[in-house]
Amino acid sequence: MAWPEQYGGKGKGGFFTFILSDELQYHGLPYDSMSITSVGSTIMTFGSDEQKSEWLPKIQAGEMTFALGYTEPNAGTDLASLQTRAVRDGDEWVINGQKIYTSSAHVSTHVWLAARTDPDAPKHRGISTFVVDIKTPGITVRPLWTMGGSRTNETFWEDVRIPADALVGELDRGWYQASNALDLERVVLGASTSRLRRGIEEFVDYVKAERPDLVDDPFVRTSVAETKVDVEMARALSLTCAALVDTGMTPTMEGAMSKVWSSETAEHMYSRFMEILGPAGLLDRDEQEAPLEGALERGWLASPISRFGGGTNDVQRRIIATRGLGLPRG
Amino acid sequence: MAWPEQYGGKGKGGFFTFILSDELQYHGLPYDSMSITSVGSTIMTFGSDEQKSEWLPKIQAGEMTFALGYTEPNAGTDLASLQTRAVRDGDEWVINGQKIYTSSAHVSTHVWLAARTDPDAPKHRGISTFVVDIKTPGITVRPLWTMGGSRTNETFWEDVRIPADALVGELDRGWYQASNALDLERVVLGASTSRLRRGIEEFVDYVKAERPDLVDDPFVRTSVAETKVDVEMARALSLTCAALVDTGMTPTMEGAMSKVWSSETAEHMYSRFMEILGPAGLLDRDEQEAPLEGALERGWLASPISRFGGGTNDVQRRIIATRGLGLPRG
Amino acid sequence: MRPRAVAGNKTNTTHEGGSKDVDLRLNELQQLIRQTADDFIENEVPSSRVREIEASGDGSALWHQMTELGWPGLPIAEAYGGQGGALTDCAVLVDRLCRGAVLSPFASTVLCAATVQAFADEELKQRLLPRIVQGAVVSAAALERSGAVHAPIAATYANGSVSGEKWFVEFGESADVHLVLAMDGATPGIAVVTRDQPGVTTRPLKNIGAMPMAVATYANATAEGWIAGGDAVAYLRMLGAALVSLECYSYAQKSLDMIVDYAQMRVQFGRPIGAFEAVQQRVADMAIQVEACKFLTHELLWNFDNGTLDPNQVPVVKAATGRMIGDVTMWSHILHGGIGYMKEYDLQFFTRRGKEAASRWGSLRESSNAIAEAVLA
Amino acid sequence: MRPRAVAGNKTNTTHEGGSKDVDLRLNELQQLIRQTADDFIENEVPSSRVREIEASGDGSALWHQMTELGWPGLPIAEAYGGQGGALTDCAVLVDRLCRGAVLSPFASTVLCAATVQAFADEELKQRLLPRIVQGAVVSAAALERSGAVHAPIAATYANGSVSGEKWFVEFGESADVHLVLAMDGATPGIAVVTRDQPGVTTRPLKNIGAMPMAVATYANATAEGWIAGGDAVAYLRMLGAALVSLECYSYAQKSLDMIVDYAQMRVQFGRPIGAFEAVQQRVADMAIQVEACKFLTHELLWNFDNGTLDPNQVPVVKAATGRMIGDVTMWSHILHGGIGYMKEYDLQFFTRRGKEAASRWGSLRESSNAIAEAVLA
Repeated sequence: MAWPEQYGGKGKGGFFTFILSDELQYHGLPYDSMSITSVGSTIMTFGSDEQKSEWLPKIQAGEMTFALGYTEPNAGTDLASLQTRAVRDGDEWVINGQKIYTSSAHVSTHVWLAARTDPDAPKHRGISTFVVDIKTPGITVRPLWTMGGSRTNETFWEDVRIPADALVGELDRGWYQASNALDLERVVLGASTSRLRRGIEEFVDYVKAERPDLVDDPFVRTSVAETKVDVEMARALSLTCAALVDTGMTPTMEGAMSKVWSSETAEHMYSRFMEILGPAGLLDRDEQEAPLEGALERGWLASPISRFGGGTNDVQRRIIATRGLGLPRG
Repeated sequence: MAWPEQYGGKGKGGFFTFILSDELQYHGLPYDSMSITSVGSTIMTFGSDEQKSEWLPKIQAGEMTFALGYTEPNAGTDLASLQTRAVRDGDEWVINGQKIYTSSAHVSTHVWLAARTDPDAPKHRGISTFVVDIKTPGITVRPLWTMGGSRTNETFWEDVRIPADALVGELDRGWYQASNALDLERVVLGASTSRLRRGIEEFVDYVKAERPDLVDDPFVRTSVAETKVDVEMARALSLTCAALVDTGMTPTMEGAMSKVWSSETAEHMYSRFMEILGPAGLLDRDEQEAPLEGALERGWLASPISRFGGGTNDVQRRIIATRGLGLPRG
Repeated sequence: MRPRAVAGNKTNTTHEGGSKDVDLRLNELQQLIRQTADDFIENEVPSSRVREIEASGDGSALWHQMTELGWPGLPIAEAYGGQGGALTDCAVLVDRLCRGAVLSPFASTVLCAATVQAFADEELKQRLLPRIVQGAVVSAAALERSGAVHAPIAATYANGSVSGEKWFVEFGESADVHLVLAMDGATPGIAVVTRDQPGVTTRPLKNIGAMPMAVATYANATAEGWIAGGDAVAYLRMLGAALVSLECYSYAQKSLDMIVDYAQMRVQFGRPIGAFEAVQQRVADMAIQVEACKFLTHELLWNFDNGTLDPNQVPVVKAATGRMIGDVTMWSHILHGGIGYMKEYDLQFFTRRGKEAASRWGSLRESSNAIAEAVLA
Repeated sequence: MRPRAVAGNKTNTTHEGGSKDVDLRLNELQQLIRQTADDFIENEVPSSRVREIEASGDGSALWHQMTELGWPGLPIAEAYGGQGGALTDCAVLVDRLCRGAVLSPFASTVLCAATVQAFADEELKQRLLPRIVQGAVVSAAALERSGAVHAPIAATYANGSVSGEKWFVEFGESADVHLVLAMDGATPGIAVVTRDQPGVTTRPLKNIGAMPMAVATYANATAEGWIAGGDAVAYLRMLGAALVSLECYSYAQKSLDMIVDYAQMRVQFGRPIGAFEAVQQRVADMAIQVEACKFLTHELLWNFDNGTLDPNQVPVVKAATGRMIGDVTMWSHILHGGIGYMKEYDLQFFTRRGKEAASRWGSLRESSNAIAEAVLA
């Protein structure tokens, strides 16, 4: 754990977090990176002492888990146009609105909610962040099924009443806090390069065991080499981020680079491996004969999420060019 | 010749022009496509009867050849900001200004000049097109050498006096006429797919004769196959243009597609082939041992011209998206 | 119907052949086909019905409707009760069906009917083709376990019966007739096998694109005909690749059209997303590839129709479309964002079907190697 | 000086090794090297001098100046008169020289000195290393006619003399000493050969990057030393690839920096071109690749320094940088437009030098095949 020891962490640096998360993912173990890295770190930075001492140990222990409540039907990449309202009423906040792609809402204990607290302020201002128990009356969770077979949700918020101290950080400054969380989220998204590494290894093992005729195939050899280079570049970018986190910096540009490259590499890898196997690579994960239990088909169908999610890759490229390299904003 | 028979052509369609130009290029013969296709066609469309009957036969006979005088130091992709002035003085126009990348000015008989005739009009208006004899007093041609070893020029225009009837088409409408010529030029640029086709064949012949050890190399096989697909796609796009020209349409979108794809394919092809040969592929065209007499090194170094020239490829992509597919202008 | 034949070993560039006169514009018959197809799909095959058929795996009622429209007869000569359409005519229908995400054995029908028509003896044609016109589903059992198109054929044909196992047989469970690639001693050929007999068993194979596929086992199954010779086998394989290349193009075109429409409507940061240069660049890159593949796939079928086919061009077109389709459909997803990724949105049909089409009748691996073989020969 | 050794056959992923502690920040020594280099290049090697040296092919005066600054001694241990810098220290200087487009035998010096230091016997080290510190140019004669790094070695070593021919010898015509890869019977090794002797003849090979290269012929040339063993040969080849990968990164970084600067200044359509989204996307794609290669090249040298080298990582880094450099420099050209294509503008240096670096010490073809060999082993 990269958290300071006072909150139950081990005081290790970014490199350690990276390697831990990477190893857990490599072995297919869950690492609730969203809750721990993004939300946990934001609470650590912006939360009150009470919030920190109450929530952080629970997050650490896995008793509190979060779904991200940012996106709305008309506020996707353009997060700042969100419409969900939070109105103060005595000792409570009253929430009304709708969120979409609240991905783990059906399995989380809480929502990390961004809502508009000042409707008259300019877009980026007047947004605040709240921690909301998913079981609070007035929240309806409706499933949305994706092409990749995974479930996400729409959540409807109707006169949802939460206590005043559910507000995290400064009133109306939620967008800036969210940006911070997103920067961290990108590092985590980009850091999952062990999945890529493992993707190559498992495919190669499959080929050697089940399709030895392909080992000397020119297209296979070139594709595997190209993928290996892509994956090593992804590893380099995520380690660059980890090194920066280690020095106490937020790797805004490098996180964006890492997220773009590793998400696009994933798509290319699964696609290439499917192209190698032909019709066998098309088999549904439920078919007994599906190579690697359908990991290629599943991986490929899941690949768009990390390219358009967490801020689309083209927005990441803009961040790289403007915030990273100093080109003028368009 | 795709020109109507009355101007000395053979009345053949776009397909015929494509195939002729393609075959000539395949065999490395000169085909002065810029003069014949762009300038000739524009004169045919916008010129007066006198201009047509005087100039077209000479162009056809190769007695009149053109350098394009569009670009200026501060008007590259943004052609409409050109500053060179043409002022009417009695029966003459007086030209002052500076042009850059007037590529064949040192070997052409004339310049196809775009100059500002109304300084108060909005950018795109107030530009007119002239045919100027390169030997007119006041024109200075200064060589500029390129990375690829080829020569281009800066031309300086100081009180250059040309007759009133050097104006082609309507006064102040030159930008629109130039757009037409550029559309055609792109078709021609994109049409040079025989060079690509020949590029593969010559490389393969070289490998078979001089480097038989590479014939079964996985990287070589995959690279050659990929290049072949790229080149066939280039051929498809240029034939699509030719088919449209045949039906009397100007293939604005398709010409842009063809230009983008074939120019980028050229770079990839030369680059890949150099990567196959290693240090041998680096040898200067003057070295006796240079593979293919340095065609790879030369082709690669020359490849940027067609990517940023004739309207950069990213501008072409904008044309495809907006004029072709109807997306809103930004 | 125009003749279809494979040209000799014409390794020269195709545009020096007949394809220089290829014309992508639709003729009157083709315009009619297109209009009929679009009307039918709009009225009879809304995406709700596509979903139903995908869920149940049963498209027989739809095929019955398509038969009533006479579509199975399109590729079949008038002498056998068909309409004598060329492959380029059939291509119009394949294209519209793909854009509607319609799962039907029409392409399979074109493939099998064209092969039988070009290579079977008259007696077999007389017996089989009118059945197809009347709606019998016919499917090609052409692949081994590996899925490689050019793998050695393992099934055997002897004394009028077939034994062996075939994989990835499209519509193999519901088809009335299988065209089974088999070896008669050292001679390859195509056995015509009625599915509904004790010697034939099938089991389904679910896959990414939801096209019904099967593993078919033939245990001394009776063949009612035998089309001998490597030419017929090669033709079937090449036409299979050509048709599935066309499908890739059609799925990509639809996927491109969808993002072009959506980009004009979806507003972010106060502008339609299509007004952003970054989006325009991506869309342009998609469109360039789609346009090139449009020409290549149509040219290829045109050359089939005109007896000017260069066999070496087949893997080139297959690779071009196979390489393009995944890239284009994925970009459509990326630009759509969340909504395009939802199962209730139609985009996913084209993504899944397209990826499937890319791997059928020759993976990118096989095509790439075949191209290298030809170019470096 | 820190130890340099090749780790055993460590095929596992590198980040489980020592590289998890790799630190890209410059230490004090490195900051000093960087500042000294930048000052020197700014004052002594303006691009006009780079052009002169490129035209004349004679960089001896410049090398003399660099020697006076003590640079050849950077990779050499204090015991031999050097400064005992690590490869990661030398990398700082290589990087700055590349960004200045300076043609000098510094990288060649690092390569040869490090190899000699790691593998020669003490007597040879005592004799050779101090000469290098004093400015003797030393170059590796490692390649055959094909230019492939891993081709069988054709030159022979016997009884203290060398015979054979080597190609693409960097600074081969002006070098004082050649390290010639040769076979002593079945044992590969490195012969140390003084160039200025009757048995050695050279002729120049002009190339795209203008680095002075030569064909060198050894006819019973006297060798003053012999470093026996495949380990030394492997080390030389791997370190050659590592250093030239670093060069690729540096040329790319400079090419990227140039377009970032230019894009802020150049106005088209009333805005700096860097404000256009399309330009931003391209620049971002360049930067992503450059950044990844920065880490990979530095990590690789760091692993050389720390004895944690995974030999399988060498072709990976070589391929990553070799693939990236042409793409990045070409995009810099495209975004610059006409001005960047003129010979009088400096961008062309990085394009030509970069493409050259990409093909030295292992083409993309060789690297790709080596990676496949390792991964599929």
